[in-house]
Amino acid sequence: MKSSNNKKQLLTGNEAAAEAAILAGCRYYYGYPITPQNELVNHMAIRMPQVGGTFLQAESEIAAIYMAYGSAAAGARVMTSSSSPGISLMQEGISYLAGSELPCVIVNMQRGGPGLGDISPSQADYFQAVKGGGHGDYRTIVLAPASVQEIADLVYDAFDLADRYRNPVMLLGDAQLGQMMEPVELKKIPRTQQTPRWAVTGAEGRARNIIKSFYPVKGELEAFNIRLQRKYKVVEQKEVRYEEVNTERAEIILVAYGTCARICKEALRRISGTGLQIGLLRPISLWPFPKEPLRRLAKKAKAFCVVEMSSGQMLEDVKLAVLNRCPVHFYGRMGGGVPSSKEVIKKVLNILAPEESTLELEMSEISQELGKGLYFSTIP
Amino acid sequence: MKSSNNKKQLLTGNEAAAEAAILAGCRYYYGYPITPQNELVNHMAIRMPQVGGTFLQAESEIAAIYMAYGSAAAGARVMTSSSSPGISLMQEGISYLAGSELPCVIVNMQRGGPGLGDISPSQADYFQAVKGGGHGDYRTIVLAPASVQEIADLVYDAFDLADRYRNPVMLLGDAQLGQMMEPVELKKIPRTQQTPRWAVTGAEGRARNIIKSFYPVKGELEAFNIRLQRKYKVVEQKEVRYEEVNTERAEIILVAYGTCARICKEALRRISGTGLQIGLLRPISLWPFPKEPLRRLAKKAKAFCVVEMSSGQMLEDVKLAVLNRCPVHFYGRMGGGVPSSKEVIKKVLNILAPEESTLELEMSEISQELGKGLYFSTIP
Amino acid sequence: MIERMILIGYGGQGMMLFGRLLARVAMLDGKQVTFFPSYGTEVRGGAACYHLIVSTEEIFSPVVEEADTIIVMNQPSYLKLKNYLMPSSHLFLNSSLVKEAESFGEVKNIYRIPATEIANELGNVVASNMVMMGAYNTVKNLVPLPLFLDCLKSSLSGRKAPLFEINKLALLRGKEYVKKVYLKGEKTLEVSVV
Amino acid sequence: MIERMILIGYGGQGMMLFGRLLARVAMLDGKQVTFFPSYGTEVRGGAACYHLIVSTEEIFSPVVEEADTIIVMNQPSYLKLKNYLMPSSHLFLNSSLVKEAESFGEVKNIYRIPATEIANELGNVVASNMVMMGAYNTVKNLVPLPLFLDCLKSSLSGRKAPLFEINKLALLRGKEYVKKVYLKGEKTLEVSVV
Amino acid sequence: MVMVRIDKELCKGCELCIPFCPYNSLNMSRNLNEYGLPTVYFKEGHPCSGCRHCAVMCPEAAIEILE
Amino acid sequence: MVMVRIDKELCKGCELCIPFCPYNSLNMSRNLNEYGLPTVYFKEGHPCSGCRHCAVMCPEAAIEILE
Amino acid sequence: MQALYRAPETLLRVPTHYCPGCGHGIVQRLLAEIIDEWGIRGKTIGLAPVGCAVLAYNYLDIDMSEAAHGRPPAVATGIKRVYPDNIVFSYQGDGDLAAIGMAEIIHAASRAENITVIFANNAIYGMTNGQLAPTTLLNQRTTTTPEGRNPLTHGYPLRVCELLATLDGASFIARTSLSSPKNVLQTKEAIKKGFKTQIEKKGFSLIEVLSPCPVYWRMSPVDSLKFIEEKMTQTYPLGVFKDWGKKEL
Amino acid sequence: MQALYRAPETLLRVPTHYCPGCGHGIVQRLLAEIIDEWGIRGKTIGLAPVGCAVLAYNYLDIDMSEAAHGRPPAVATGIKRVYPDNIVFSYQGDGDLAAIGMAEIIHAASRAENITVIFANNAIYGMTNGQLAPTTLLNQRTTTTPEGRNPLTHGYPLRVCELLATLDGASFIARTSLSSPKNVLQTKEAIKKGFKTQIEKKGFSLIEVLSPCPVYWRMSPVDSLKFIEEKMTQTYPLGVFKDWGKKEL
Ligand SMILES: Cc1ncc(C[n+]2csc(CCOP(=O)(O)OP(=O)(O)O)c2C)c(N)n1
Ligand SMILES: Cc1ncc(C[n+]2csc(CCOP(=O)(O)OP(=O)(O)O)c2C)c(N)n1
Ligand code: SF4
Ligand code: SF4
Ligand code: SF4
Ligand code: SF4
Ligand code: SF4
Ligand code: SF4
Ligand SMILES: [Mg+2]
Ligand SMILES: [Mg+2]
Repeated sequence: MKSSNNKKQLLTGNEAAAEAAILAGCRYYYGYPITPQNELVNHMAIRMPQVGGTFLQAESEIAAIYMAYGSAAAGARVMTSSSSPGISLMQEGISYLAGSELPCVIVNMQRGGPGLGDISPSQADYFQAVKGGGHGDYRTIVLAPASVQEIADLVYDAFDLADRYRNPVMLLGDAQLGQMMEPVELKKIPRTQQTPRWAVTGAEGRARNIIKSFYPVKGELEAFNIRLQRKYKVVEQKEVRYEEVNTERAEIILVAYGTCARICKEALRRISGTGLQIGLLRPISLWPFPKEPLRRLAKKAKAFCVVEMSSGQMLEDVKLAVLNRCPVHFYGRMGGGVPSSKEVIKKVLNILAPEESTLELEMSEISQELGKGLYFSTIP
Repeated sequence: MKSSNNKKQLLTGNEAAAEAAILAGCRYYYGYPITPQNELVNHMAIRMPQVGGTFLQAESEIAAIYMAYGSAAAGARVMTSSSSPGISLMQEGISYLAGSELPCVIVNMQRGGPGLGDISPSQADYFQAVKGGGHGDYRTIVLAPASVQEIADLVYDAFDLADRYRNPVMLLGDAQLGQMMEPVELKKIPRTQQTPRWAVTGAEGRARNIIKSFYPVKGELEAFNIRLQRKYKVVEQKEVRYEEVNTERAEIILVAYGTCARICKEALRRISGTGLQIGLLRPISLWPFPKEPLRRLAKKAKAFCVVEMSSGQMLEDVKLAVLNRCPVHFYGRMGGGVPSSKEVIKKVLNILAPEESTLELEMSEISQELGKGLYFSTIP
Repeated sequence: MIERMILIGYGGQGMMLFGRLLARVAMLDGKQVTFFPSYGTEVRGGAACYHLIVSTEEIFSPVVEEADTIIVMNQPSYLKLKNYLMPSSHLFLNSSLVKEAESFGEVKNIYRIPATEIANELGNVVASNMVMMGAYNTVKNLVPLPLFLDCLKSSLSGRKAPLFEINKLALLRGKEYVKKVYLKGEKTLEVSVV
Repeated sequence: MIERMILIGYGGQGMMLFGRLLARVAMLDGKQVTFFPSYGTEVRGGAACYHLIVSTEEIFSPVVEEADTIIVMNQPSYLKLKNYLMPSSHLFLNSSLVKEAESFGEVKNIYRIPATEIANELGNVVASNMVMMGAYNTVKNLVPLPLFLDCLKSSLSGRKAPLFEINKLALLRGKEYVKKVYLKGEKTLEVSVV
Repeated sequence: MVMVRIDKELCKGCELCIPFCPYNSLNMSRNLNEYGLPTVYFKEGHPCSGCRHCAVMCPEAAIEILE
Repeated sequence: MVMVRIDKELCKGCELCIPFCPYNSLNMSRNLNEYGLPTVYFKEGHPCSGCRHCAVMCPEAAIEILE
Repeated sequence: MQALYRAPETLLRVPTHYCPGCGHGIVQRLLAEIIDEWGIRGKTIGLAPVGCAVLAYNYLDIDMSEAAHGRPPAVATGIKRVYPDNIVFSYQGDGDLAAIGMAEIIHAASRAENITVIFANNAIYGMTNGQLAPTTLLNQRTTTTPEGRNPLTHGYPLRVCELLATLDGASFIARTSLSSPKNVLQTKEAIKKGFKTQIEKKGFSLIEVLSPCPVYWRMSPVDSLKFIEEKMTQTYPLGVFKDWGKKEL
Repeated sequence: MQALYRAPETLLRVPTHYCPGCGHGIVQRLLAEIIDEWGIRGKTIGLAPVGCAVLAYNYLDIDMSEAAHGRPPAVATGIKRVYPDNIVFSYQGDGDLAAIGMAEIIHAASRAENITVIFANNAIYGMTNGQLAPTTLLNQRTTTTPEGRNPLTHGYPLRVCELLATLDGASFIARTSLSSPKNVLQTKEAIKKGFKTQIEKKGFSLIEVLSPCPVYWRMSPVDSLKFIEEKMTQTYPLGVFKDWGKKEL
């Protein structure tokens, strides 16, 4: 038994998220089963009673997010989790959390969509998470881990961010990250929750507190929105996270998060020694998005290539950051398709061969293969 | 009594939407009350029984969207409507409609958010509507009327688009458009619904039909997604709608939709004769977005200025279309604030005075005024 | 010509009806028109505020930024009107309920109509809106009165039909009052052409 | 070294347990490891497929694109393995259930283990997974057997403790079988170092 | 002696207090408060048993009863 | 004569048909179908009244009863 | 002079936004009275719904939270699980509780969630201008049933107390009305019993209050009370539908 | 030879995805039998839920639609309003119907929506690996109640028939089981009665079927039937809870 792995546990991403939440002082968890995040619910059911916390299986995702709203209003560290369809049902609640400035950690282990779709991994909820699938001008801090260890680390941090900014924080994983087992070390310091002064606790000996998002007096809602936007500016300045791999001399820079980023790293390893100069920028915070690093890299790179398990969602943020400074290519798989490192390499070689068109969404060749000859029923 | 107004009715935008739907052959309406779209629900309650149609007040927005799903699956023209928080609750359902390729018209009369917010006009659900607030890689066709007459015309067209592409279509209005009364002429030809061959009607004398979005066999979901993306490409090629005003010689081009576009037109009228060359591009389809016209205009204009009742959402699509070819400015009001034509003119003059920074989101001065001295509570 | 109006009062004071009616009559009279409510809130009981624009040209912004006419029905509403005033604005106050606390600077055309009292005397407090209509249209001559009365009549159908006479009376009383107190035999003003 | 494995079988055949156990033992043995299920569907009853990577270096992609080892437990699963094959792959088939319909081209290392029959003989059909483990580890020597048995024992606690012996036995039978039929006294293969 | 005080700024003239007074001691005034709503008043000199019916019914808590 | 046919490819060996046979005429075989599941068989020569209990209980509709 | 009746201190002295004669004002006043009488201002946490009572926190001087339309029971659960010894109540209308929030109320009750729900049933959607509620009476006209509620299209009036009383987790379920001083005082007693249920950790309590909405009933406030007595109680009989206390006596 | 029993034609001859001994297979077969016997394949429209029965449309040769988790009653309503003369049924699990879909089922029933609901109660979430359902028995172990269901934390078993029977719009409400051939045949009769209710336009019908999930009950299929007879029917007694037909006789 080698010592380096001594403190490690072999956990699924879902279990690691649960353990990290407990470490971060979260003692309230409300959730509803949905594959591929069931291990999170199931694990919380076992662990919360052990640590004196509350596990409650809600009657729906809507109930879960509003139970979380309640515990957040009461000043407690609280978490909920789901996967794509369930997260769609939480959109009103997330907008309410943002509108009431309540801290809350929400985990989305994305699966293939739209609709019922499938349970295989996907990154097609990027827009929903990052642009805001709910109503109104709000922002959710979105963190995208790429390993089980990072799930643990980011869930822990998510609670701090949520409290610091009184804002919901989403951990955006996928079916693969949620269900994959890897060794994890829970290395951070256990925390206990301090009840903030704005919480509803019973107004014993003090002026009452009110938690609300309703601003019916003309001008108040706009003033509140301005305050929110200022807060978001601060987050954008302070909380950007990303990883760079071999970007120093890279001609082509891959941009990918989560599972896709790992596959890109595999691609980098495969071509190391070939003389090809390929780098990777891995956004860890999807909102705030690492715009500045991309702009910096755009000055020297030849091209970017965004790799996603979607039709090209983060692609838009990359383009917005890079603007016209550099061509931005795309390689995507959809609906449960996971790109392989070979496909990524093929795409990169393709970019280096100059006959290609730039800047437009390009469907993966494999995908085109799959889609070939499909009956296109809908246009008369 | 002048003849030109002879055939006109004085209707609210909400009522006009209802009347146009009936004209388009819609005989099924499911809805749930919420200000500022109550007149639509109330009007349907009166009119549907008169035309032999079904009006049903659902128990919630979720039930409403799934009742609509049912009638769509049965092959009927069907509509539902709500305003921001209610539309958030429909996100799962909209993803299911897109995933099952069901035609359905959804009206969102946007109000101030996030959370409960207020009932005043807003355009802060743009991301939700255009990028997809639900899960997965789907698209909703989004139409943005700017007058009560246009509400009637676009609702009528929305049904055709929904049927043609077997896809949900959203009409994105706001509190002002929904509640405003203007003269309307219902000039299009009344339609009756033809039951499409894919609908569930009882499989009398034919092979059964199945409506679903579940693709559990590996590869099928991806193939389906590719088919969807192809369909969306066709929509992007064929269904872009926009209006241009005075863009020929304009130095600065305003970009605005809906209520904001009308205010921009007012601003244009106010400065006409001053020698200032200002134009307006008004997107009518928000998805597909009029990228090409913007790119064309970017070649000769000095700058763009996006005007929205949001913190800058359509702004991103304008930037994505324009890229670096031309600076893109922004003037926005939030949370129920409606820009005035004077504010727009002031902003334009400001852009023409070169000391300003470009490309970054700029909060309106009035907004800054309002927000001044506000307690920024959340960052310890 | 363009007439940009703000109507503002307590929820129950019939300003919605007043505005809709005026808009409809103007439409039938061949004008362009926009009318919309700009409530403060989702809640009951607050002040209700309506923007009405009547024009011979296409109306772009339906929002009244500077009002040609403002009609104010009660005290809390009175406090909200200042943003819309121009020196040339015509201001109609329901003097039964509005206690003026400040001056209106350069605004010349102020008409104080005891609309609630007049309506009360007629035995229907809600008819105060028609008192104001009578006064307003007499001053600004926006719509032909016979057409207005036609529309008023058809809007009060069925159970409400008996209310027509009292509303008509209220309208005439408003007309008389404003003539007597403010116009004193002058010719009524022409609608300003902008 | 890196060992990239695919385990594939019917839901009830214990491949999940097998994979988790192997992953855990490899971790305790100081290796890097990733293990994940790649079900086809949200539904019951289909083939369950697991990707397991054990490596001395950091593992980037957890997805096995080309497998060093594939273990196939039944007929429907058998049909799904072709994508992962390389000429150098080691293929372990549960020959009790897999009726081979096609050849595997250049693949040399094919081990046909009647795992279900062997397990049935031991009186526990589910232990077929351990028969495969015995055969597999004998050939590829991925983990130290004593450590594996320790972990197996601790994973079968409480009510399940009595199952340890039968599982251990199944493992040994798998080992014996593969030695007898395939290795015939040869030294077992070294794990390939990539 | 029992005194009934009605807060004119809170009273909305709903009249819910009136029918339950055993002495019929409450009445609507024609005075309007600043919202334009009529308010209720205690008929000067009328009896009051302090039964509180009026206060119990008042949605605005506009009624105070003093002894 | 009544004959009971069991579709081996549909049968999942759940045994729900077995206990309700009044003649105890059904039994589990050790043969597995291609999923690796054991299946049920009709004991050759055993009586069958055609009571249909077995078919009524079968979740897979794997049983056919012929006369 | 000494006060025979004085508005409770917990009730803030500001004009409410309710229409004249609205029942919400009465119920809110009762809540404030109980909080004063029992001295529980410091440990009571209230939930305001989305509905005409949305601004309840403007009137009650206690810690309060908003809840989205239909979700007060879920939010209350989230609060109560953090402070099991506080008194947590939700205030809900019939649209809120019986339409969009039906799943949440049933499950809070079935979970025996130790909270008290004040359910103001006015058989209408007040806030959104008078549409059909699940509790609208047969033949009652609303903006969405202009010809009156027809069971063939719009279904039947939903009796919440009868429904919830079938659940094991529901401990105290009662229906009262605001139609007279006697009934108002009974409402107060029922709310007290609800709070007592909670304080003694006996599980879920709900008090349905038949409450006038004169504006959308299109009646005077006084006629509204008659409507409650003569019409509404026919469909919604007053009474206690479940009472843990009874079992114990 | 002539068939004493032959699988119905409406049941497609493909292996199901259900675990061995799962009750869903039995109920689906019964549906196919009725459709065959009555010759109503051409006018029947089914709703498949999200749950283990999600792929029901792979087995029944009729027009079918998917509905999102919990929403079959709403989707069925949308279909039925378009085709009032067709037979529209939804098939739902206990998670689907009694947890997330509680509002929809109550309102469909209260609206007297003329549809038939087949409610497969297996006291567990089968599809997502055996979590607590609203209908899980007290002390029953599930993945989310590893120590057994404790009413203090997880609430009480929810009796759907008893709940819905309080609603005026519900016309036929019955609970049956799959624990024996006799009970299976009674289930079939109850479903027929449900369809009859609908055909005669009498309003809402629901048949709750106590159905085994051997895998997540961690029992053999045969023991599962015993569990239904001995344990489940204690909490969920079989019977007819509401019957318009009775009134008429
Ligand atoms: C998700 C959502 N849907 C709808 C609304 C609009 N809405 C506000 S209050 C209300 C219903 C009010 O009725 P009720 O609950 O009976 O309360 P009341 O006003 O009658 O007291 C509705 C539908 C909303 N705010 N949010
Ligand atoms: C919105 C949403 N939430 C959760 C799920 C995950 N999910 C699928 S089936 C199911 C419950 C299954 O239980 P039940 O309805 O009892 O059916 P069973 O599988 O037991 O037959 C859940 C929670 C989902 N698909 N969608
Ligand atoms: S306290 Fe009783 S007697 Fe006195 S005014 Fe009020 S109702 Fe009348
Ligand atoms: S009950 Fe109260 S608000 Fe109503 S009239 Fe009497 S004092 Fe005024
Ligand atoms: S039909 Fe009856 S007797 Fe014949 S095998 Fe089946 S259960 Fe036994
Ligand atoms: S009931 Fe059917 S599936 Fe089960 S063992 Fe018998 S024949 Fe096989
Ligand atoms: S609308 Fe009805 S419920 Fe709402 S405040 Fe007015 S009277 Fe009360
Ligand atoms: S998990 Fe249970 S309900 Fe689902 S198929 Fe298996 S036995 Fe049936
Ligand atoms: Mg109500
Ligand atoms: Mg179930």
